[in-house]
Amino acid sequence: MAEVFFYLLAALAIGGGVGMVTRKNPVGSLLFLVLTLASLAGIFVLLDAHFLAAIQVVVYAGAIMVLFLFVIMLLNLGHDYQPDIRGGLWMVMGFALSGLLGGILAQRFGGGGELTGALLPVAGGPGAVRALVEEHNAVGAIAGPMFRDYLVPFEVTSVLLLVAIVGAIVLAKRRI
Amino acid sequence: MMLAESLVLSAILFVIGTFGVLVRRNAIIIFLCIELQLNAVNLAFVALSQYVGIEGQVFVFFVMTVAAAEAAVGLALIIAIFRHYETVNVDQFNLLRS
Amino acid sequence: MEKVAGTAFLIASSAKVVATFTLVLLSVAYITLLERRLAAFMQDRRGPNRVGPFGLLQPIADGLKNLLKEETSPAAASRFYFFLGPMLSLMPATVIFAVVPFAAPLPTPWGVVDMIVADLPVGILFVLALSSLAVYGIVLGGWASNNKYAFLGALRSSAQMVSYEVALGLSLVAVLMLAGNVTLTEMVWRQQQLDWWFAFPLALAFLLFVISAFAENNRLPFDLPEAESELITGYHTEYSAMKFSMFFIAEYAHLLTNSALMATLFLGGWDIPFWRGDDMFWVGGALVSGFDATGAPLLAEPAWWKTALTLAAFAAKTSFFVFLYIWVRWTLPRFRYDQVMHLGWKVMIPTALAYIMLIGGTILVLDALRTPYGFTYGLVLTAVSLVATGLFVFVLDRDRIIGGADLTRRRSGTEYQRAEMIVASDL
Amino acid sequence: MTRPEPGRASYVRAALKGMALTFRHLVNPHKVTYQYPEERYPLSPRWRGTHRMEVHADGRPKCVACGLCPTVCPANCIRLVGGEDDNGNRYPIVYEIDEFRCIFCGMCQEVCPVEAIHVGQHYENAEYSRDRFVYDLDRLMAQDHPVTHLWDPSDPRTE
Amino acid sequence: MSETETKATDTVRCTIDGREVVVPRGTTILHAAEKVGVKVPHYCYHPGIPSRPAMCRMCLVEVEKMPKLQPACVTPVQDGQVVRTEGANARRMRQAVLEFYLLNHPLDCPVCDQSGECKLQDYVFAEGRKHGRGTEPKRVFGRDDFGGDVLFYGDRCVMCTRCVRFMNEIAEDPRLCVVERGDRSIIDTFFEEGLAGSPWAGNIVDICPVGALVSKDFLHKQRAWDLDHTPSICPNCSQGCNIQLHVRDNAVQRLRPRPNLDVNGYWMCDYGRQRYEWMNSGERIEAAMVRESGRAKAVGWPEALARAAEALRGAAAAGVVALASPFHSNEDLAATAALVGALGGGSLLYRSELAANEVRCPGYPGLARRRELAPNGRGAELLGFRRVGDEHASGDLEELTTHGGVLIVLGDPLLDADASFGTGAQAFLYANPHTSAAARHAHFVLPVTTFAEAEGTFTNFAGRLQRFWPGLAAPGMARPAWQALWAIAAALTGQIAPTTAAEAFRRIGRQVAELEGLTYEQIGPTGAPLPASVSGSVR
Repeated sequence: MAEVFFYLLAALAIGGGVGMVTRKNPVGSLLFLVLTLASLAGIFVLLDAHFLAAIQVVVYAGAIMVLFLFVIMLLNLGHDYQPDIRGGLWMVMGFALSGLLGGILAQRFGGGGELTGALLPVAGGPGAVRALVEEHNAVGAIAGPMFRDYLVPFEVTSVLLLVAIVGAIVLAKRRI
Repeated sequence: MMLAESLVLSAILFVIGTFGVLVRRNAIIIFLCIELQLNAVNLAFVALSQYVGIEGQVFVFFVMTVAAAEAAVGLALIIAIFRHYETVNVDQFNLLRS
Repeated sequence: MEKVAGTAFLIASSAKVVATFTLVLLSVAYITLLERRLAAFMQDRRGPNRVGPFGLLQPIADGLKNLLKEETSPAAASRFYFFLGPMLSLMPATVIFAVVPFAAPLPTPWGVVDMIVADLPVGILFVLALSSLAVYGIVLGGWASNNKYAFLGALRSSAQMVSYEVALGLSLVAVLMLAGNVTLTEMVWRQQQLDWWFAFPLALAFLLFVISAFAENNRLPFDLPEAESELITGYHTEYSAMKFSMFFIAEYAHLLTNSALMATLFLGGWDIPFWRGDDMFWVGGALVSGFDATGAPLLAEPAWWKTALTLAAFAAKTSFFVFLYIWVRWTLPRFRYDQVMHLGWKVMIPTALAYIMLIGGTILVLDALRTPYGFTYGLVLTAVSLVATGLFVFVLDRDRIIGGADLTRRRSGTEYQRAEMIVASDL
Repeated sequence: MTRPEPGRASYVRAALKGMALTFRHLVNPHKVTYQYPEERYPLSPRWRGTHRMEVHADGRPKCVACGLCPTVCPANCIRLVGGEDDNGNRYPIVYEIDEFRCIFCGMCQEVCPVEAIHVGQHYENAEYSRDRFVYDLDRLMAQDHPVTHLWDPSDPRTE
Repeated sequence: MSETETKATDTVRCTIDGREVVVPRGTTILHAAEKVGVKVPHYCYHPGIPSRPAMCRMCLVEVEKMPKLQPACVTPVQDGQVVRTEGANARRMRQAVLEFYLLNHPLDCPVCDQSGECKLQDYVFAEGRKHGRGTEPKRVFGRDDFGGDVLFYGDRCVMCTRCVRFMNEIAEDPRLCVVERGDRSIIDTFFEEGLAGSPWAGNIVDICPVGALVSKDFLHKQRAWDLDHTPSICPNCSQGCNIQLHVRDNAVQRLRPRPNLDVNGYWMCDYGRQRYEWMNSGERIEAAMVRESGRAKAVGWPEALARAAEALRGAAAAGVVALASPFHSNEDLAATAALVGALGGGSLLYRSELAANEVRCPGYPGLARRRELAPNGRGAELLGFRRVGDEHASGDLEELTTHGGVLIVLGDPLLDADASFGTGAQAFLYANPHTSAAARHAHFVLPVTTFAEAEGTFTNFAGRLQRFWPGLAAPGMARPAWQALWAIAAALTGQIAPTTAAEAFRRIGRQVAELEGLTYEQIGPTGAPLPASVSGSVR
């Protein structure tokens, strides 16, 4: 059951990604990305990251993408678009580079079971997170480490956000 | 569960994002592609966190925060550039040659 | 008594999905009628009363009309997104209801069935996630129409919804702190345990949530996105027939789910007040009604009549909020856009933040004093909250915060001139 | 109405006051307005609405197609073609009034020598298409709403 | 000295309503009053009917030193007489007379065809009592079919006997008389013999001052006040009776004679009166058409004219023949002649129908339904057209059918033409108001107006030029034929085409010596005879 959902969502995510890259219309690209993000949220649920799934939709789909949409509309790129996909040489380069990258990743992760096995010694074993979620709940599981072990980084991100807000306002308000 | 598949999916999405960054000229779409790359990495984190521990998810949370900040600043930059050049085509952002 | 499992669980879930979805859509249809009748009564009119007894068939007639009407689509519209808009608008509005518990668990021969479609572990976060998706439908609809009014409405709407989402989320944090979890079933349980509905111990959060929910729902006094007089109904200007209907259904479904949410979060959900017989919650695989002095769980006794009664209580509370929505809509005038933004960013968010501090501090003190989670606990919080709410309302009830149209003129001369100079230098 | 001093204006209280008002109207059964479909505004006897053609006892229109109403009609909304029936009586073969063009001045009724055409006390004229607003002779004869009293014959002051 | 003597003996000076007037001796008061603009009401008097019975008593006026009121229609004025038509006595008398008339007159104005042009209505409205005092039932006669086009409503009759006297004195065909006496008196025909067959009976409808005599053709058709009156010339024979077109809804509803003592007096014949429907015919050519590879294609005027000029110029070398209808005005015919002249000359032909005999009006010498049943045969002759064909306006088309050069047909319906008509011509220009099968091979079909839609002149049998005015709006793209033909001629010669009918008429002077210098103003509303010789030499 879960596998079926996983493959379905994976197909949607990949389809969304391909759609995003190939769409001429920025709004179309954005909507395809939203599709990918939503599919990823679904995969997060399958991977026992319920809280992240919700946050993924709230933050990514609900806030960041709306911000993008807002900007696209603010720039009023209208309904007629210049095709902005680069020509032959760039395409070849793109295919080559991404192919190379894909190759490396495939080589690195290609082993599947063995690879996970190679990584696993570090870990608490499969199902560790699920147990954690069972014990505390979906939010509590992630809240614990975040507000205990990673409190300083958490506070630093708030400073980062504040800086980003100030920076964004300054940039957007001034003519350069 | 689904670790290998998740990692492969993460790789595929990352490659798509990379390809998009390379072949698109529209700055906003390049941004979107970067978001996709970030998400691909997030997926890898989440997938691995099943085995490695909840810290992976915490890291994803931080990635999202950074992504939000990056989006805000990046979009502000695009707006500022658009005001100046009246375009979002990255090939025409030749600051030195304007 | 055990939870249903296996095939019975699947069948029960399917039945709940079908029943809930049907009921939601039916209620939406009749809320439109209710709104029209109530509006008419408030304005000393009759309202639609010609189709069927008391006009009860009016929503069906309207639905039929909208099905049979000609679908128009602007020549310069982006066809695909034009279609997508209403769909994206309708989907989140109807799905949110899935996580709302609407009655006490129902005992059946095959086990106890929870009266909630999906008891997600992320509960309220799911609600936030989906309501944040609702903006897509509106923005896409407005943008794809290729109509400047629709587009303006869409821009306003996205800005307004994103802004008030923050206030909504922050006002929820207080609830989460007191409830200790994000699932809605547990929130109902915690309210039953506290002997106080959260509306009292978290009075200010309640107020902020109601205001933000109004704004999220684009209802008066926050219906800027559709502002008939300035934007000729905004984002759905170009829509007709069934596509328009979908926007309309989405708006009312939102109204319904928001009402249900407010009832669940602040009025105890399906809880019947002053009666412990209906308190029940799954603790460690058993349905308990409470704990005795030693902390041992007391088993609950679910019964079909308790389910029915609690369902009625839930319906009554939801109806109250639906009525409130309608009541406010036909009373208050629309805000100006800058006032909306002002209220959202400069009033609601800081207040919500301050309130989180206050409630957090109070809870900390109460926990430090080892006050048991119960009536006294709630009483203290209620006292604190009412004081905070009174203060907030007192400040809000002055035109320092939300200025009238002549606020600029009333400012001191130098300040006004400086503002003018800034504008001039900008040009 | 005077504007309150800065800082003295009320928002929350005013909103609550308004909601109390609407609630009072919601529950108050004594409406101050006419409850339209059930209760109708009493029309003045001189209200001029859509037309009505009077008929003889045997169902013939009283109109003799004299042509005075199309002549006097300031909106030129009456179309009349006269003819002769088998008994040698003049009668309207075609008598059409375009109620969209009509300005409801009532001069047709005033000028009619045989008191055939009348403006009537009627205002619910919704139709599904525009062409239905051209009332032909049959329709005018079928109307049964009360006719307008342009003046009271017994009271010379009204003429 | 002698002049004043003449004045003293042959003229009289009198005062009517305070205005002095000098009139020949023997003039009636009514005529003298007319001269100073005073209209004396009357019914029985009609200027076209010789007898004056003075029986309607409407024209009674006060004459100083006469104790009683005098009938103005028969009383000659005397020198120094002072007449008051508006004196209190006269007014009272007229009011009383009108009240008597209304004793038995039905108040059926709404259904009466005369309503709007009824003398009784006018006088009662002007001077009558506000309310009738009669309480007795009115006598009822009902209506009577007099035969022909005439219907009689006895109730409405005011017994002026104009109709009886017209039939006796003008038509000299006594078919009507007054029967019975007193309030039972009524106009009637003799036994079974009605007015059917009388060629002039239609006039009694015109002269009836009330609605007693009405036309069956016009019965209930239109209201008199809705009709627009346009002065025109009857096109149905070469007599050229002056008429009025009574028009409503862009259709001629009836014809009425227009007084012109030199031509038709106050009368017109029933033959002409009945033939007006063709002016309203809907079978009109409404767009200029050019034949392109066998198919007629509608084009705009400029293109049609330009291409016609080009085609005609190319074909002119093989000879030019023009066949025109005498139903067209002098201007149209002259334009045809001018076009033929511009193409280097050719034969100008016309055909017209000839009736078997004339129908003379016994009581009005000079008025008759003439043999030639077309208004402008004389004008065509004058402009150099040669009459061909038989008395049914047919035949003699062989020359045209086989003609190989330019063929111009104006207005002739060519009803007798065979299917191959015009196939031989290199350029076949067909200008006609109405559609016609003969146009099937025409290279250019031009929509032109009838006389009722254009301004122009006709020349009647006696060579009298008379003007007519447009009463109808031309359908579609139709324009007067002279405009189109002159435009083509102008394109061929480089001349400037006339732009108004008056100018087109003046151009005729270049072609016909007799018309040199004659203008519309000189012709005036009642026409002018051709000066001196009328031999019609063509320049």
